[in-house]
Amino acid sequence: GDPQGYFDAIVAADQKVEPRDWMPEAYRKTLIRQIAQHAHSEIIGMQPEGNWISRAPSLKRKAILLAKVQDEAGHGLYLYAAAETLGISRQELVEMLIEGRQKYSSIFNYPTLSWADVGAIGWLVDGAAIVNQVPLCRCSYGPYARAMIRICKEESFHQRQGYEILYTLSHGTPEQKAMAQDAVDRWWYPSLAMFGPSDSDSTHSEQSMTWKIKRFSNDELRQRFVDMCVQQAGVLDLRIPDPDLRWNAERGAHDYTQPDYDELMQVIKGNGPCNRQRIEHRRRAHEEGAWVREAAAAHAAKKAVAHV
Amino acid sequence: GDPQGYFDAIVAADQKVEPRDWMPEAYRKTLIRQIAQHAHSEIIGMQPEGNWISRAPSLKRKAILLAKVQDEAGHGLYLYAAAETLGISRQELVEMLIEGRQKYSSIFNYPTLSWADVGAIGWLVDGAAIVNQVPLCRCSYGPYARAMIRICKEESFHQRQGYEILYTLSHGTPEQKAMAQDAVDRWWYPSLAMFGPSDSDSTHSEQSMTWKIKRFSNDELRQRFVDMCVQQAGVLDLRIPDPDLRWNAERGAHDYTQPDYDELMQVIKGNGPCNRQRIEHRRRAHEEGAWVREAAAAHAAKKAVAHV
Amino acid sequence: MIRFGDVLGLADDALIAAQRLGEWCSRAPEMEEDIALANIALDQLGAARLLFAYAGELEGHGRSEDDFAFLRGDREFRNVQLVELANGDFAVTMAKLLFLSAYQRLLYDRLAGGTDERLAAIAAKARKESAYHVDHSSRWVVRLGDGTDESHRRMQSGVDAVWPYTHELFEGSSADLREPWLAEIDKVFAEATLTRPADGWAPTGGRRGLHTEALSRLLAEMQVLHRAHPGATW
Amino acid sequence: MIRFGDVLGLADDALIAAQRLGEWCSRAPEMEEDIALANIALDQLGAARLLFAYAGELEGHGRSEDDFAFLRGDREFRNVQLVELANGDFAVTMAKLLFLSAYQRLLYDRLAGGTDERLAAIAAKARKESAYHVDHSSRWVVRLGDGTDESHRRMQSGVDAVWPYTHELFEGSSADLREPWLAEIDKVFAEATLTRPADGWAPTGGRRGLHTEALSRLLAEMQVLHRAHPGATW
Repeated sequence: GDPQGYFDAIVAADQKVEPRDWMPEAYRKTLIRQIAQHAHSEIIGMQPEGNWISRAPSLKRKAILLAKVQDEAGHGLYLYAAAETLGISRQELVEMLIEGRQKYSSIFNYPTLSWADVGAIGWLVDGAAIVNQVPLCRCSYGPYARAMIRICKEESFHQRQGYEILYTLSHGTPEQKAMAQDAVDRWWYPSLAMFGPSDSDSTHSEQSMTWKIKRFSNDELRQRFVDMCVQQAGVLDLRIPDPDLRWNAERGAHDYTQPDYDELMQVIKGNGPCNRQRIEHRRRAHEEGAWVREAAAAHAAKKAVAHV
Repeated sequence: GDPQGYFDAIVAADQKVEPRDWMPEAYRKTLIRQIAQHAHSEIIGMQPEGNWISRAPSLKRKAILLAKVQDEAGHGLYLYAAAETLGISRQELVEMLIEGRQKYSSIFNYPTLSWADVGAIGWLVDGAAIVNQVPLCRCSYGPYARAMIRICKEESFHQRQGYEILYTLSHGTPEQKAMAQDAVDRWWYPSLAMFGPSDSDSTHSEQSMTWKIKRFSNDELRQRFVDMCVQQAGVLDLRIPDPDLRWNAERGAHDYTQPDYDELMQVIKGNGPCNRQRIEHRRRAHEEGAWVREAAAAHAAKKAVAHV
Repeated sequence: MIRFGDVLGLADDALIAAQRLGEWCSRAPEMEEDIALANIALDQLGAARLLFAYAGELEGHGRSEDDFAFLRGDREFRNVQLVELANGDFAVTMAKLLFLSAYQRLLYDRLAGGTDERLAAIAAKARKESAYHVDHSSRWVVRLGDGTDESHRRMQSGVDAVWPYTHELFEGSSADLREPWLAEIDKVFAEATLTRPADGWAPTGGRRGLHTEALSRLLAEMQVLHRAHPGATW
Repeated sequence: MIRFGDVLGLADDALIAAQRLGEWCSRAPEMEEDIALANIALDQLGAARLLFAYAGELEGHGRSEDDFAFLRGDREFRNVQLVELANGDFAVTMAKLLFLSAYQRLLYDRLAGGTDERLAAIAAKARKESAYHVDHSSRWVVRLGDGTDESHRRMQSGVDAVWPYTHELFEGSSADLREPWLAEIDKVFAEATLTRPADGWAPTGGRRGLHTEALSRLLAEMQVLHRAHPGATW
């Protein structure tokens, strides 16, 4: 048969491409890059929130936060497994992360300065991630789509927990409310930037749309996110730090100030506040664990020999 | 001449033996052991108080504590220098400390659990040290006697600072007063034990007396310390944790409960609460600094060659 | 007759163990292990919360789990010193976890069959979790002990460093648990080609509020935010 | 015209530097260095106290040195991020100290000749201390840079890691100090056989209260005791 024709037909019919199927090399590479970046983001994303596990202000919040960060490790594992179906090993991917040859979401290069940041990450960052990821549940590549279904379910749980943290703070003492507002002030624009450059400057997008890896443009998704947040910010009684934010009845959507894309480019290039710290932390954990992984392999080999 | 006769005459006349003078081998060995133990105590003694530098409750107290711990390092250096006049190097001594072949004062094997412990160490531990050390200013070995004069002056300054810490606490909030009493409760008996076993069980003592390295028995010094503390405890408004402590008019001294010498022997044998921690800390600092010392030596060698 | 202080001691053991395990988060040698350690930390934290609630009732002064966790100083904590020791490397952490969880399993087993119904219910849940903790840590102790030369050296040295602190687990009413505990540990050591350290130094005091210098630092970090906002809700 | 915020920034630089240097206590590579680092920490602490006192007067709300040190959160601290970075190894610490103290000396030199008499007096004292700090740290940077292969590697890597954080020192009114500062640093680097890192990433925010994740942890430890006893005298 004609493999390209078969592949095109599968994609056009909104059916799933599976690991055993033929696929264009560029499709495979695009998916590897995207899934790996997503997996790396989950793993690096453990750090900013993990920073507050030891200081969580109640035992209930400590348990919720521990469970959340644990979920992120789990998401990382599903996604590395999904990437592995495309013929690359987790070890290769982890090395590419540590050597800076693959990216992770730039949002995790900002520091968590207070407990309210844990709330803001849940509400805004997980919220933006969901808006980005829900369409991926219908992605043309089967293993990725299925991983996303599971992940999105947990992410929306995390988003609600973040929202609850902020709600409690904004309805608490004046100091707590100020802490919450400060966190929203710092995380708002970086969250908007999570959707990537504006459509006019975005690369990769058109081909990904055709392949049904991507289904909406960066700006469409960003708009959806802004509209969702405005409503929730009202209930939270927190101010979105954008003086030009207002309802545009004509468009049926909110006008808003774009994030600073020059800053985004700087962070992507490695010059965010925490890029070096995050990678160094990951590298150190990896290197300090090497003797443990070697021991496990050596032990397994001994047992395998013993069983022969 | 008759070197032994000359040595005996010098000692009998309360004059000083100097490094260039002949001295009996046992005298030299006794002094090395005692001075080294004293030097090690200063160096290890930096740890329990150093534990509170980062948490000192006011900037003034932080400065005083930093200066005090710095003084201890200085005392360590004078004393290693005094020991070096007896023909042993600092490096050898430090290795003997780290390998557990030489001792340091057992008092530093107790933990500092609160800020008040810094006060109690100043008042009781430095107080006991002074009672022990003032007679050493007249020790027959010149370099040791001179080092002790300088050290005793600083120690009495430290003792007063510790006393002031406790005074402020005991006249502060109820929580502060409780903290001070708790510290005195924990440090009292270990401080009494600093004077060593009771005279009936003490080794080395008689010969050291003859050599005028030691001038008073353990029990005499301990009694002097108890009598001094009782008076000061009254002003401090803190209770010495000994229900049998009372003035004995006949003896013209206080009767008191002896410290638990079995416990002291356990601590000396290495089984105090912090023996392993203290040595491990010292060993780690020494090992982690090795590359720095090597670099300094290599650099100095390069410069020396360049100057030839 | 279960006393308030006994329940508090168990709760504190579990809380401080959870706090130390939580420090591993994003630092474990493998991603699977990040998940496992968080899981065990969550189990310990869950047990601590149930035990604090019960301790509060026994005490009858209305103290909540957060009052116990965040508003006591180190001299008021009743955990054994074993759980407050620094994590050290992965071998030290696994030695600590094996020793603690083997003890907890035996203790919870006994309490689950005891006459205090409230405590029996908590213990019945916790002992299943402890069985998993024992299983997980003993597998690692075996892998590391019988792995490479380097891992064997580290595992033996971790066991040696932690061993003295295990004696405190068996003070008082749990003294008779040491026999079955040793049997369990010896089995693991045999498979792991490790040598059981000689008994000797036996540091103690935790159950009376006498801790190592590590605990007040751990609490400074754990309590900082809660204490900075007195009376606030989170 | 000296503003409250400027003085506070200098005070915070000195305080946080002192706190980090104090962590070396009993951990230095040589006993002489234990003494030297404590000495420098004491100098920084002393300057911080004088500056806090003056800041308190400028502000006019009656805040004491301890109010400034112990009762502000990290978002209210105005130090550059350089001083809050973890100590790292001895090379990193010496790189930080050289960069900071060369800046402080230039700044205090200027302030000592300035019109604000109060600040001139503080700076006149502090600049002598800074000269010693520069001397001490540059000697070490030279020894380590031009010592063994290992020490050269560590010293260059320490310089590389810390360099980006030096840009923040020269924001605003101290911008023109960078030229003479670079001249001083280049001289040291030349003797130390070190390569000056390329300028590029320039993290910032400290002077506006935006810090690294390290500062709130440092403060948690530094402030724990003071905050636990509101209103107490020490």
